[in-house]
Amino acid sequence: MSLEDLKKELEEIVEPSSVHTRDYDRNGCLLEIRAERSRLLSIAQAARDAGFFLEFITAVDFTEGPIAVYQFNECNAVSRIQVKVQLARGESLPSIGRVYDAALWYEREVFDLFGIRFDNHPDLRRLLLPEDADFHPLLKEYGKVHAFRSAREIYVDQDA
Amino acid sequence: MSTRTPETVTEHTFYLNLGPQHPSTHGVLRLFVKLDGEYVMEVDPIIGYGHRGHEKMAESHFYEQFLPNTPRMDYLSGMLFNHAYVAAVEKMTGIKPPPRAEYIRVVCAELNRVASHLMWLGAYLMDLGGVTPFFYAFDDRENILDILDRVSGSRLTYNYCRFGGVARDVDDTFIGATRDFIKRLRGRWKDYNNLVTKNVIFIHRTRDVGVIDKDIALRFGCTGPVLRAAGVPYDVRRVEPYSVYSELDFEIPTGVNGDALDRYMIRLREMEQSLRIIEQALDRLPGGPIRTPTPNKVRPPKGDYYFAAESARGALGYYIVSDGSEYPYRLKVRVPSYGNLQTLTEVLPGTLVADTICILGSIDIVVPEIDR
Amino acid sequence: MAVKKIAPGPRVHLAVLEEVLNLCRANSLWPMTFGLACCAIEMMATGASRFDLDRFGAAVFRPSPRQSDLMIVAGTISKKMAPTIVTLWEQMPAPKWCMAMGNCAISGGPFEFEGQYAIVPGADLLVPVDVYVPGCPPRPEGLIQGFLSLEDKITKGEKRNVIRRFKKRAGRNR
Amino acid sequence: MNAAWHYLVGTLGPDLARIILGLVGILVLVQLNAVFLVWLERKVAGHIQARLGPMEVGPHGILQTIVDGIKLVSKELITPRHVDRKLFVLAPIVVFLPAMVGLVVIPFSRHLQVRDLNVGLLLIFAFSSFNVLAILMGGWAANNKYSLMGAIRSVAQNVAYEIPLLLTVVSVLLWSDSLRMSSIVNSQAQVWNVVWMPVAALIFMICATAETNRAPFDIPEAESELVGGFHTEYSGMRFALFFLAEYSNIFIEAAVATTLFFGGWRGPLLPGVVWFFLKTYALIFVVMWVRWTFPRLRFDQLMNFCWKILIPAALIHLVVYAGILELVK
Repeated sequence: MSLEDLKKELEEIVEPSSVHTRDYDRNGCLLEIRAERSRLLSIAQAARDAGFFLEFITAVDFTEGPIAVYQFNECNAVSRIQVKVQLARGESLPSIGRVYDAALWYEREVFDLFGIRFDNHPDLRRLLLPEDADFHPLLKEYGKVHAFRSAREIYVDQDA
Repeated sequence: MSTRTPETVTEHTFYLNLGPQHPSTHGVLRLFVKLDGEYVMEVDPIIGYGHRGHEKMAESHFYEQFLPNTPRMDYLSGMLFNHAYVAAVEKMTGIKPPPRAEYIRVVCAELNRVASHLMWLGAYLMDLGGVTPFFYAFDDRENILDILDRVSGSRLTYNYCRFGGVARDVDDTFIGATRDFIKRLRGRWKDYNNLVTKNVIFIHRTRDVGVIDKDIALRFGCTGPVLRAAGVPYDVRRVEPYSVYSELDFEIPTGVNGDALDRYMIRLREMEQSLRIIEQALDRLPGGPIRTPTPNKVRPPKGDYYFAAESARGALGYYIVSDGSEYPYRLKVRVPSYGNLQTLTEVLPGTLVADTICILGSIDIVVPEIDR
Repeated sequence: MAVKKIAPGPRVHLAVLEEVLNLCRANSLWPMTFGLACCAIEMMATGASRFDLDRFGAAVFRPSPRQSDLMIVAGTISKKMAPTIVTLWEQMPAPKWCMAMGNCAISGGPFEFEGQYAIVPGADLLVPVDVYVPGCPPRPEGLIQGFLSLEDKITKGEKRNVIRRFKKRAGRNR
Repeated sequence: MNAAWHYLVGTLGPDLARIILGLVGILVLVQLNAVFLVWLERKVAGHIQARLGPMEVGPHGILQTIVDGIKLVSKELITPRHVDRKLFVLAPIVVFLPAMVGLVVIPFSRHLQVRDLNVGLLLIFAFSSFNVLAILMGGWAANNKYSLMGAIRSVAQNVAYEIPLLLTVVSVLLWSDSLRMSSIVNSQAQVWNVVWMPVAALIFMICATAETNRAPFDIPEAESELVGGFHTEYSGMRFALFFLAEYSNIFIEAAVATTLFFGGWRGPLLPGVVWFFLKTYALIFVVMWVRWTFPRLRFDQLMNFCWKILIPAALIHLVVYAGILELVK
């Protein structure tokens, strides 16, 4: 199942306009998908069937709300896909722990550092910080950071 | 999966903390293990004891100021992390380092990979109870540390790469010492094989122990020797060649059934491949400058970038979101041991306590790398 | 936490006996295997063949705190790890010393920045530290010098550390 | 020396004098031997691992063990609150006693033997099983999960390895027809037992290593798995007693092996005592050499190795050897 087949399959799940091909030399990934949070589980299932593995899940905090970034890759060829989900402040995400076991810890870490809750995650507790910590450090309001921008300022070329 | 449903406790199971301070948890990892006698029923690795907040630090420091952090994440393959970070920023900003710098970086990175594997060999044998190989492995590793110390100034946390090249040039004594070291280490394979590989107790302790097959590796996102032991030849240097790896030829050793013995054999063969890479790189070392002039504060254009590299433990990646200023907006490090450690929750139930330590040692984790 | 009944100090204080005991304590410091981060690798390298700690009788790395009399805090102390360090310190039997190895254990080192939420800046906030070994990570020679200065501290002065200067080699122990 | 001996015999009578001198001799021997063995082990380990071992404390670190001992004496004895106090305090004492008693019957030379009992060998093995009892007491009393696991492992291991040990000893007794140690040594006048029974000697050495919890059988105090094994909770002099008992047990096992298989104090030129100590320390060196080269066996492999390989081998050896003896006698 090479990248093209997966791309066609993803275009059925998510409307084609939000699937952008990115130039590998500049951005390091071939395909970028701006998905809705409801589509996430089906995208993960499609990637899993195509034999991709989950590289990481993380989030980036913006003024409108965090963007969750999922990245999948294949073992035998360069075919890196990034899935970005724009969340409102305090919105939760469906957990893809059923599809990828690796997601369990990544989601716990994102919850720990960003405060994004994952519903029907079997064991959502803090991963890195001590259990009794009451703050989410990687949010931009916490501590001293250089800048707190909106997503549109950074993702200039696509419609954010 | 590590579900924590409190079911009725049968009388002979008890919880044991292979706690943060344990001789063979390679740092401060805590395995919360539920034991039935000697057999492990369920394991819940609790991490975070080595968390130092690297990613939060990146958001309030320049790109240059984050350089010393990179080797302190995985201090056993510090040069590899340093090289990957610098290559990532160079790709973002479009700076082209001179070919001599690229070759020097590859030589130092591969030397550091051999040092990391030697350190693993010593620590792993100590976990299995054999103390002497630790001292021989460290003896060889000290030679590498001398070579890298001569050129980068530090033994473990190398801050040697700069954006656009390397900090100091390499002289003949460095090249001579590296060639002598390669000859010496090649002579030592015989000792290691006699002492460890042909040791019947070692074979019995590691064959068919902690089998991680393709499916588990795919589900948990394992990379590096753990994945290659399952038979998948995935090595970022071969699949996505960066720096000058495309011009060097080397094989990717893979295993068959993914047990601890395969992971051991793979790491030995990988050391041999690294020596081959170093030799080729030294033969082709071009002259010329070692650094292209770069502005004091690098300002990569807006957008997000991902750069993948191969560290001693697997596929390492830097995901950097830049807002055009000299501070990274967000810097996420994709760390190989993260996925490798998670397989414990799947592989450990049903094994003996002695096997738990053996499997934990064979997947070769470094705790501050996982906790970042 | 098991509150330990602190026995009153020795009623009889024999200077000579105390000196002999200190001399023996200085020359057989058993450290506890307790590495947190990068400095742990340098501690192992000090125990390995080239910079052999065993020459000073100090390379018996005891795994359990009950049998060790020197705690080397080698690496970054995260807030999650702090209570464990204090428990380990209390589990160690009486004449015990602590060596803060590396900048992280001395003052938070390279990870001390404004807005740092995860680490304890310095081991002396948790346990009484006797010797500070600076470096990031300190070289094995630095750690051995830390050991020697701790030995001199235990025997209260270089001249009284008689055993180790058994051999009068010129130009040593300046 | 002679005058002092006669004065002692005069006042106390020959038998009592011999006992007192013997016991004093044993106490001195056990202490000196333990001190020497600990130093030897650290030096042998050092040189095997391409380093020097203790060097600073005295020439070549000879005083190192004495310094360690004095330091341990002056350490605080922690008795944690949740511990079973009586057993916790008793365990180190009980572990050290059998180490002394075993030396009573060992013939160091023709007439240098404290008491030549006619059940000498039986006494040694009877008391050497005390060791297991003490480890179990220590591990159980410490109320610590690691020491409990260490103690249970050591019971299973010692019980398992006692059987092949005794089976090989029986085949020696067939030749010497008596448990008396001196008669065993006399029976090897012409040829040492090891020449006759190399397999028995090998099995005996393996089981002796397992009996004294030495690597590759050091499962009870497996440092990399069970933190400190059964002596995790012990500090100060109590830990030192466990430490010294281990080395005394090694000395006894090696001494018994020399008497049974290597002809005790028999040797061509040198006096008996020198030969005896030479052979014993050679065996101890082999045990140390084995310790620093092999990784540790897993617990179930250890058990399978004993029950499925050693015991059948010892039994077969006994039957075969009894047959040969029948033809020879």
